[in-house]
Amino acid sequence: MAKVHEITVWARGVLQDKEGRDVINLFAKAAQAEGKHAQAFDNYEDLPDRVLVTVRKYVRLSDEEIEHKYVYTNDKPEVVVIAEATIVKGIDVLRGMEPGGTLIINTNRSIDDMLKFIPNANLLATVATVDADAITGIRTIDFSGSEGGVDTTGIGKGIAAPIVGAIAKVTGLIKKESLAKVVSDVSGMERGYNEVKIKHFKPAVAELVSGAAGSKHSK
Amino acid sequence: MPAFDYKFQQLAPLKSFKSVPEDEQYLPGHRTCAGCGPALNYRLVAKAAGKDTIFIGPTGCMYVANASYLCTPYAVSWIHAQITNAGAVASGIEAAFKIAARKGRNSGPFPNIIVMAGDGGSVDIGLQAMSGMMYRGHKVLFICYDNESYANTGIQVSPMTPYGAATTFTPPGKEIPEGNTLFPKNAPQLVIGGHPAVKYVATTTIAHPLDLMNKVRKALSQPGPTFLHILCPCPKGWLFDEKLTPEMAKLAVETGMWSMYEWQNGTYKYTHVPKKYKPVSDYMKPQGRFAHLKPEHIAKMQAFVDEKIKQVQRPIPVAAAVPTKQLA
Amino acid sequence: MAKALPGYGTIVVPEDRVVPFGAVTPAPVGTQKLFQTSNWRVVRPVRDEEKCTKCLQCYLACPDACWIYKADGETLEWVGDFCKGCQVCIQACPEDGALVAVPELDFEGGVVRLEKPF
Amino acid sequence: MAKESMMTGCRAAAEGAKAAEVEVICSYPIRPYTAIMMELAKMVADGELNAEFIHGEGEHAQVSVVLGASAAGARAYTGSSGVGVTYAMELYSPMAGGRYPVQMTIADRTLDPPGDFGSEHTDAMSTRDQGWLLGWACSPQEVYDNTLMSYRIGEDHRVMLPQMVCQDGYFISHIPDKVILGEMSQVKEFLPPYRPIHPLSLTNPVSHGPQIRPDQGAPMDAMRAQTFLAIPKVIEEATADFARIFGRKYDPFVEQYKLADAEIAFFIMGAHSNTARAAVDRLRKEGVKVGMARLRWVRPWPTHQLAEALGHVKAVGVVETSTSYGGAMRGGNLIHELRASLYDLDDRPLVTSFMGGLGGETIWPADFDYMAGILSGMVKEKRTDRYVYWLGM
Repeated sequence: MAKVHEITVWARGVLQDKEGRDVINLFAKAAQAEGKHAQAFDNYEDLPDRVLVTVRKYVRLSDEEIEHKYVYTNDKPEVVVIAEATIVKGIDVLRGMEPGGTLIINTNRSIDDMLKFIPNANLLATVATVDADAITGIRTIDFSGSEGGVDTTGIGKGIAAPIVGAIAKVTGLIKKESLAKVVSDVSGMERGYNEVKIKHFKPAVAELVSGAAGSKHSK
Repeated sequence: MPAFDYKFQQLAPLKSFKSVPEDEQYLPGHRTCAGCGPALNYRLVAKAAGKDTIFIGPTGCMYVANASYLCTPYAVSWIHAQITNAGAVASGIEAAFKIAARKGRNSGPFPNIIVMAGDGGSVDIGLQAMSGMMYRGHKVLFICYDNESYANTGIQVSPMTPYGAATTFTPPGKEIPEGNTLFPKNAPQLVIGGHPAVKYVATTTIAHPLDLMNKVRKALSQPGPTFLHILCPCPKGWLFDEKLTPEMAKLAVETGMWSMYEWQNGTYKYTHVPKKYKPVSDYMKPQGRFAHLKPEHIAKMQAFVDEKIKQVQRPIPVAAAVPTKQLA
Repeated sequence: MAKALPGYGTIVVPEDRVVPFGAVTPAPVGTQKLFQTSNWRVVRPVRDEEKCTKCLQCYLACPDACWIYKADGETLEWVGDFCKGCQVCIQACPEDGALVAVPELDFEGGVVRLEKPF
Repeated sequence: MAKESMMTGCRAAAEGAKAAEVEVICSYPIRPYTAIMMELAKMVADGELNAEFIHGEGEHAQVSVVLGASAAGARAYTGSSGVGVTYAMELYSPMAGGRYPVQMTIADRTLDPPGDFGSEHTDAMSTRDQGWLLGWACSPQEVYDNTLMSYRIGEDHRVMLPQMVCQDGYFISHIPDKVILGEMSQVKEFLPPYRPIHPLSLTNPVSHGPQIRPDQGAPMDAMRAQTFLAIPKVIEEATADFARIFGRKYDPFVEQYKLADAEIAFFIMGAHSNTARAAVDRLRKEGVKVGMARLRWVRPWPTHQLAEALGHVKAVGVVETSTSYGGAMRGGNLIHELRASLYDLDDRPLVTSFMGGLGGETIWPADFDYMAGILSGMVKEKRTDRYVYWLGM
């Protein structure tokens, strides 16, 4: 079996549901155009999504047919993408990740600032931030692509474009050129690609996280 | 035969925010949207009703988002009903408490039995069961929390969806530019016009918490079936900023989209009537579900509201009420 | 009879997977602790005790009962474990600056960290 | 000593419900079960039965009303026939899953189209996989007895499940036969009051039926299945207790009539078993070694009891009074389950089926001669030629 890359995108319900979905769809479409096996789907348990609840969107990518394509969660994500930065504070977004993974966050805060909120950040080899909201400022809310439906408003007009550009740059799993063929906002995607900030950790970053944000109720 | 004393509760009106019962019966810890109108409604209703209450929750957002994964936010007893049958399940519960009281098994107060049904669960698929319950005169408060769509399934049109609203079953398109082409049912009039056993009907919104709670308490103090129609704006389904949930309800009243009244003994009492109504476009503009409409569609809506407003001056006459059912 | 027929076996539901009989659960007390929603929040409401007049508009506008008012001592308290950050309370507040939204990431803690979302 | 009187199955069901002191009753008219509710309405009107009698606005409402009543701690009763049974289909699984031990009497009726008021088991049989106890009576006496036994079994805390007590429309529901009603002292000894486990209450608040996640669904189903493993023992106890208190003895699961030395057998349930029994007697006089197995419970299905009762027989003819269009044998449903029950025997009988009594048609004594002929032929040829024969077609 060829390796299957699992990418999990976390977004906020309703307000970012479409943008989150756009990220996975853009990625999968671009990958398919490159002749790869790719799938993109919403986590069904997270639906119906509620305003501000966290929702998960998944991509799987492989050079061969994906054996577990009808499993509906990504249990071992190697790349985790956070469309709204606060999510890292309230959820173990790295759950299931094996050491050496990648985390990409849409935020204008610094990487070190964000790592304070991630107690198990020592799993990560790569952390990146992209300020997608500053790049486009657009969040489309539309239900047409929900429930597996056909999206009628165009894919990648809003923050999804810079986010997916950043993913391409950070992971190298797809080419920017393939994304340019499927994304509505090409320049936004390219800005995400160019402006993403990346930090590599070798060895693990355990020392950064000791004692940080582990307490549950401190105010 | 002497009437049996079932120990129905009498709930006095609340005078101010500070006299509202402090205890919550609808507790924090549920999966409703941030800024959810129906959740605020549930909380206010439960607070007003108090601990001696049983809720019947037919399927809808207020089932799925509240009673998720084997935990619920209800401090009082609650039962799920199908979206089809809340009125009937409530009837059975009321009957069980009546027979238990008659057989001396229950010595406490008679519970406030409240159905909390969405617009679909009350005046669409739930209409038959609601009507049967009201006809038979069960002592149940039936609440229609109206968020104007089947929201839980991802915003589909219901018979309470306003004209011109986009839903996932009424998407605007080239052939059908306005989305929903139909005008909604008149829920309270369905109840008032056809159910002489009903003791009290009122409308209110989540933006009028004291009014809402007092209407709940008044309804629960009646000896027979009662109905409340409560406007509960839905940030997801109506596509507005979630912090504006109460604002939307206020605007509905200020533009005449919603009127506030009570009906009892054949008489209407209107409240919160604006001195001058705002144009309906003020209400529609902040809502994404109306964003696709053209001026002619908004004019059509204004004409509908203008007609509706006329009702405020001359309510529809209805048949006389019937005596309370009293099975000794 | 010749050989024994097959039986139905026994069904053993692992202890950690047992669900309540008839899906009936006891009512929660105080709050539904199994369902803490602080991780929905992007911003949190912060109250200025000085400017607050305790008009209680916020208290009766919150869908999640996150403002607790006690007449005894006239206290008003925010329950952070359940606040989803909808800002309805801030919108309802008539006093300028008495209730403001602050990004949740500006605070170190205050959010219940969960393994999985709801 | 209790007196014998003549009454229909409907009256017997009403007498059973009255003896059980049901507390909430929900009615809606549909023939032929309607007569049960007519009888109960009069009992309530006359003050003979202290119950809430609710006129539902349809069968869906009937089942909903008794669900609510049972959830709130009352012993609840309803019934229906034909398309009324299927109209309420949505509620059968919630009722069983919520563990509400209500009782529903079914006087079987053909499903539409077009309207046909005759008896056929397809109505109740279509509900067989929803988690209810499902049993058939073959006489007004057994209707009365099953009413009490089913409440006792269903309300047992090892079970807590709703029960469908079925009788053939018209044949049982409308033809009077001898019935001995129990004394109240006997009923009280046999059937304790309903003790709900966690009813809706003000003092001990509970939530009934919150949603579950997919991973909570499998244990939920498994626990319901677990209950069905426990039911047979409860049925055996109740049937034995019933015999001790009322003096009427039933085989708990399968009535075995002259099966001990039988070569061929009819497998049947409900009203037509009475004709079958007479036919067995008559054919035996003619030298045919025939017997009859009558099924009393379809759910739980008595797999091992049937293997034991019929394992030694050479050929079995299943008399089907329900349809399973397109099913494995292209006839009814009982043959599927009977064949499955006999499959693991070393030397299993040949099994075919006869579609009879459909649409309310009578199964005549002569029909049993015809069936016996086919079964004897199978024994002689040592093979099953056809899965299904349609009587009279």
